[in-house]
Amino acid sequence: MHARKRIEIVVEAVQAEAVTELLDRLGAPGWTMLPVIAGRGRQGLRRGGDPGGVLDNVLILCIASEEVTARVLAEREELLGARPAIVSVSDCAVLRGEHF
Amino acid sequence: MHARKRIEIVVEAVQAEAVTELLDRLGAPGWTMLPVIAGRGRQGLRRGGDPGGVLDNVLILCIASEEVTARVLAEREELLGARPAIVSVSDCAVLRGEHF
Amino acid sequence: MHARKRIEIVVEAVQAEAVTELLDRLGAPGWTMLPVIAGRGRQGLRRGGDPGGVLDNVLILCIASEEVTARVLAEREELLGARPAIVSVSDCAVLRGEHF
Amino acid sequence: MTSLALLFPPPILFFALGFGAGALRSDLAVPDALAKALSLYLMVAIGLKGGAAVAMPGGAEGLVPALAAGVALSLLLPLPAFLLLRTMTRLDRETAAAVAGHYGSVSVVTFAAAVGALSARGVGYEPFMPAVLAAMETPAILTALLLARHGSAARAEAPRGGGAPRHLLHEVFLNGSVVVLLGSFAIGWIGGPAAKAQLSVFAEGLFPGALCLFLLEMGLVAVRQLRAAGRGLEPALIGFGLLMPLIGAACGLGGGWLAGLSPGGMALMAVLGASASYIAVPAAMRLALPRADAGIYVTLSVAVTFPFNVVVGIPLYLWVAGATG
Amino acid sequence: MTSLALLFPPPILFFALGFGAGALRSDLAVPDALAKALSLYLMVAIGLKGGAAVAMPGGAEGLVPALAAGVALSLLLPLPAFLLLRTMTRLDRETAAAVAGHYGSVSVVTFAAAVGALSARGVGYEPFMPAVLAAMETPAILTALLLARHGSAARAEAPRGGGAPRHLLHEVFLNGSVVVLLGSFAIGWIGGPAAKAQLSVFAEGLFPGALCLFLLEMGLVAVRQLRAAGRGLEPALIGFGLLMPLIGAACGLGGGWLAGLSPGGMALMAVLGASASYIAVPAAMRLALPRADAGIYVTLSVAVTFPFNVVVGIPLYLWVAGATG
Amino acid sequence: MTSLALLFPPPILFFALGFGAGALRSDLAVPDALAKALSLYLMVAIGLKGGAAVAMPGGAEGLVPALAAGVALSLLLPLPAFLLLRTMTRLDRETAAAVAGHYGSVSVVTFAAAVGALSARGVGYEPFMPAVLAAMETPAILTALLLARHGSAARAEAPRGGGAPRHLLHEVFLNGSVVVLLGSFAIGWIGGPAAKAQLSVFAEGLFPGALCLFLLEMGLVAVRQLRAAGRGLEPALIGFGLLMPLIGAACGLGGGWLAGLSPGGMALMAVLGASASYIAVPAAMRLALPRADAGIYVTLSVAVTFPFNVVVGIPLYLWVAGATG
Ligand SMILES: Nc1ncnc2c1ncn2[C@@H]1O[C@H](COP(=O)(O)O)[C@@H](O)[C@H]1O
Ligand SMILES: Nc1ncnc2c1ncn2[C@@H]1O[C@H](COP(=O)(O)O)[C@@H](O)[C@H]1O
Ligand SMILES: Nc1ncnc2c1ncn2[C@@H]1O[C@H](COP(=O)(O)O)[C@@H](O)[C@H]1O
Ligand code: NA
Ligand code: NA
Ligand code: NA
Repeated sequence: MHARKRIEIVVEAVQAEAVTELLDRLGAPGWTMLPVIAGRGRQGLRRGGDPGGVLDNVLILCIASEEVTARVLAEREELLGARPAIVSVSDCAVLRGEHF
Repeated sequence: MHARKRIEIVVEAVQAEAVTELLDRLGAPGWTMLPVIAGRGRQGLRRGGDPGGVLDNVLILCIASEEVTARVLAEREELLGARPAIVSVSDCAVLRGEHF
Repeated sequence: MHARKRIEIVVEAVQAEAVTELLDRLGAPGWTMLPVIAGRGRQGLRRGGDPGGVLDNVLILCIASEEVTARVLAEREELLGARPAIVSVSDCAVLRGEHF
Repeated sequence: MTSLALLFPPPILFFALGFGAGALRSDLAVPDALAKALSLYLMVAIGLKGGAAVAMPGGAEGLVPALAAGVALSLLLPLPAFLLLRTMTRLDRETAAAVAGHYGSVSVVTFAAAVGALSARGVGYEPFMPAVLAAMETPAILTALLLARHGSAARAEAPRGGGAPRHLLHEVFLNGSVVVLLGSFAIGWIGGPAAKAQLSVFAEGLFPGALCLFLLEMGLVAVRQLRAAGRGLEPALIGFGLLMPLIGAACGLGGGWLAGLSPGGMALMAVLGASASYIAVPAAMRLALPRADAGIYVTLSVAVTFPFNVVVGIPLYLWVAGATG
Repeated sequence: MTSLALLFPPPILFFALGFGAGALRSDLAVPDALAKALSLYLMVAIGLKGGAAVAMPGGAEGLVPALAAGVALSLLLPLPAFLLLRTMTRLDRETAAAVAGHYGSVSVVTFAAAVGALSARGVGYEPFMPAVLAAMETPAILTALLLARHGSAARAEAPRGGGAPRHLLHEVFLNGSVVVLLGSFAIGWIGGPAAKAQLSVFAEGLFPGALCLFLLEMGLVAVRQLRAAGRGLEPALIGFGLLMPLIGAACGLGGGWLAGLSPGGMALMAVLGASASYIAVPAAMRLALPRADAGIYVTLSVAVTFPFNVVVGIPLYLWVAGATG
Repeated sequence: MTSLALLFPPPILFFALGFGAGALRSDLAVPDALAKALSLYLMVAIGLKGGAAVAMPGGAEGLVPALAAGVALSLLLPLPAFLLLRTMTRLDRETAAAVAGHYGSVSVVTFAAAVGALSARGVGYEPFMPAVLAAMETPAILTALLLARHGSAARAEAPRGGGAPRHLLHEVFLNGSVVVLLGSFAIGWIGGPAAKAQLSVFAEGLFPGALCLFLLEMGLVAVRQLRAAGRGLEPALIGFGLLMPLIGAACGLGGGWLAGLSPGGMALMAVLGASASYIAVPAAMRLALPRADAGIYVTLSVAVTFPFNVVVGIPLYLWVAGATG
């Protein structure tokens, strides 16, 4: 097993592609995007399903090396800016170290 | 980066609102609710999609301070009771400490 | 609270049942399967929604004891093989130790 | 129409197709959202059609006694169901009460299949029956709660924050199915013949096909449910799931007769009595009686009683009611 | 048709049903995918029907001035909206600009409801109006951006990687709604009467029912939105949401009159002027003006102006335009 | 009908609309569940219509040789495909076998588009062709596995627990598409004219519109797939994706002629030979040959051969078969 970081980002769906492009650009080995039903944060309740989809959130999960994680976190402004979004990081271990 | 707890609750969909109301009441800074396709636990297989929706689960993710987490865990009966549900807690770090 | 492992597997949807059957066989106390919108890894972009569903991924979450986790990880070939898949493990704590 | 086609109309064959495909573990699947959309559509179409028919001269004649009979059936049928369950099976009080509630309530799709069978045979019925259907959806929930009351501290169990009692009353009076059925019924009534004409492709033309697709899904769900929870079903429970609809049908026939319904109307009342809820009541029971085992009631309702009614029951009830054209 | 049925046609009653169910916290829900499917369907059907009608001899007569009037309205209506918002309310410049953009643009379902009302009254209108609808969807976005420009470094905010300007131009010219409406319009035009006949059950027969279901969902969405973001709505904002459609309708009537439209066409132009976007513009604004508060514009558009137009506005605009048959 | 409308009927134009919107990166999207629902609907409608037609006197005449021809095509077409792939391209044996399997099998929507083109031209065809379509779906899977056998330990790869062989047989005989097509066909047959009349709005009236919407989605999928996996497609592979349908069509014409089909039937057999599976076979190949590259076969099938057949192939095959009315 190899130690890696697990980055978890909740962001509004219309910004999802911008975030995954950022991850790709910063050298993340991959990511997984999950749908979100609803969320609450500083900006109040965001319940998906409005006709324009602007209240939808997604969760983006990215497992990466410490180095890539540091680069991602350095883009704080880019990731969070004025947008509804949260970023959290935790430790994990992966089976195939060469891929992450 | 600031250390926080990551609470992960899998609960049946019909109870989801009760759980998020509990989180709000206990001072959680926010939460995110994700759809679940299927799950297995002590109560056997719960595959969503029955016409009444009573076999649907959701996953609720809540990042909170140690203090709020302790309060949430203290509501053990309220959270779990007789219901299909699991609660797990892990460590994480967040970018904007003032929000959690 | 009781210390447990949190296994997180992203795997293509057509293999999902094989993975959960493996988990059941290895004595996992339960699992939860979440839908995935899209993912990127070594095999490139996998965006769900193709007519045959072969590009869909799912995320399987399994909270288990250290012992069961070791058994699951030992099935490395079975879990990963040639398939698009990633496995990560992290630490967590659960409320009802007797169930995991 | 050949007698084969009469005995096995397309909706029933689609149910069988879904059931067979599921039993043989085909990978056939109906998307969740389609199933939910079809279920919503069927309720809207039934409501609109009923309402428009009631708007015709004389259409509402006899509505009040029929509604009264329906509500009475919904309130009372859980009693024999509960008795049977507590004597025939080993279900705990709370689960038995929850199951009993399902059998007082009704199944929209069983009703729809019966309406289709009547149409195929050219038998008429009172146009307000969809309103009776809506009225029968939820009173049974109250009886189920009374039956469960002396059991384990059932209600104390509900999450404090969620406010079970509030949710519960909503389930009874503002349950989605009730609202959609009654609302569409009222809209069809207000709109009258003009609305009927405008909406006829949607509410009538599409109806048989939508019913077929939904029954395909119901067949798949029935098998899936049998497989997931089947081990838990003792034979006595399955016996209950086959016996109770007959009791409900008999009471429905009686109620329909007392309410002065035509043979077609009596047949539908029998179907309502015989059918068990699989949408409104399960959801209410999860909230009100969380200790009751959802696997039991969902499986009995969806995988035992529903197939029985659709395949065996409807022709039988129609025949007994003299509604075979 | 009774006057009650004329005043409250089924689509409006379904909106009221959804709104009422939501307000009373019924658990009624329309699956997300169904709502998106209905929205897509409505645009396709409107486009096809308009295109086929334009393919008839003389069908395109007067198209160009009507298009010009529509684009001008879309570009200019944000100006009075912005002015009103900055004087009447305390919205910041960026949010005010974003809201203003919504009111220059249009709502497909409001248009559909108005078309239904005209049909029910037997009033004709220019068949190319769906093209005008499509043309008005997005020009207002440009005005909104100009209005926001002097505010906080709005555009610098957009994620570098995402390429906001690129996305933005796509939103204006290649927005999904615009593409579907114009594309279906062109396909209906090319296909002509043969395509019209072949697609009539789909595009015409189903239309009223699909509109009803979608309005049921809109009622639910309106309440949900009021509840989630309602606290944030100062009374002045609600006033704006009721006043601005009247201004838009008046300008629409003027524009339609200048373009030489029939009373039915003028009524539709008034409806286009009065309505506010709830699909195309919100998505564009999230990308272009991320600091603007989405809760405000979604709520105003979906939960204040949309209901107002559907219930009060349409009959009013039809009456003023002399399009009441 | 103008010749422009004949050359570019609405379904093809909707495909082009989706393709164009995708190519220009419009945010147009068809909800996943709608696409799956439409796909299911098209199979049910095709099956029902075919079955009802076969129930007419003489409707089943010639069914057996046509079925035999179809199954033979499905079993044999993967052979030339595999040969071409191994000589023309650098695909590994396993991926080449998987791709070859797709070309023995068929595409329901290509078939539907061809049926639409025949109807528009007023050309008849044998009513049992939907049964041939169903019969051709899966035999090719067997050939693909035989072709792959000598490669890397392909089958040992499948997860032990999942039981690939079991899954595989299900895919061949109980694949969802096969079950739905054959089941609906049988139901239409049993139901006969009465069922046909009852289901006509659903199965026939809606059909052209549903096909249009599905082709809109297919256009979007084709572009998305080209973009995601396009880099991996060497020119020789694209050449294969354009050449193989011509070979398949020629064999289909031959098979249809041997089976004694009418020009319309021969044209449909050519279309079946030419088309490549994008639902049943990909899923089966993921289970049986997990080392094969799904990006290659999904992209070739959906983004190269499907558009080619729909836009160029169908008119060509109809013309060669003399089925142009
Ligand atoms: N403490 C939290 N735990 C989990 N999810 C959160 C939390 N705070 C915010 N979120 C998610 O992030 C989204 C945006 O948050 P915000 O920008 O604070 O409104 C919310 O809609 C939630 O889905
Ligand atoms: N060990 C586990 N790991 C992950 N999810 C679980 C686990 N146990 C239970 N679950 C989830 O929690 C739900 C309820 O669990 P239970 O109450 O044990 O039936 C299940 O349907 C699963 O979705
Ligand atoms: N570093 C990563 N972080 C999160 N998810 C990943 C990562 N790498 C791969 N995945 C997911 O696993 C799937 C298969 O990965 P792969 O086999 O590398 O193509 C991808 O489609 C992603 O959904
Ligand atoms: Na009953
Ligand atoms: Na406007
Ligand atoms: Na083929």
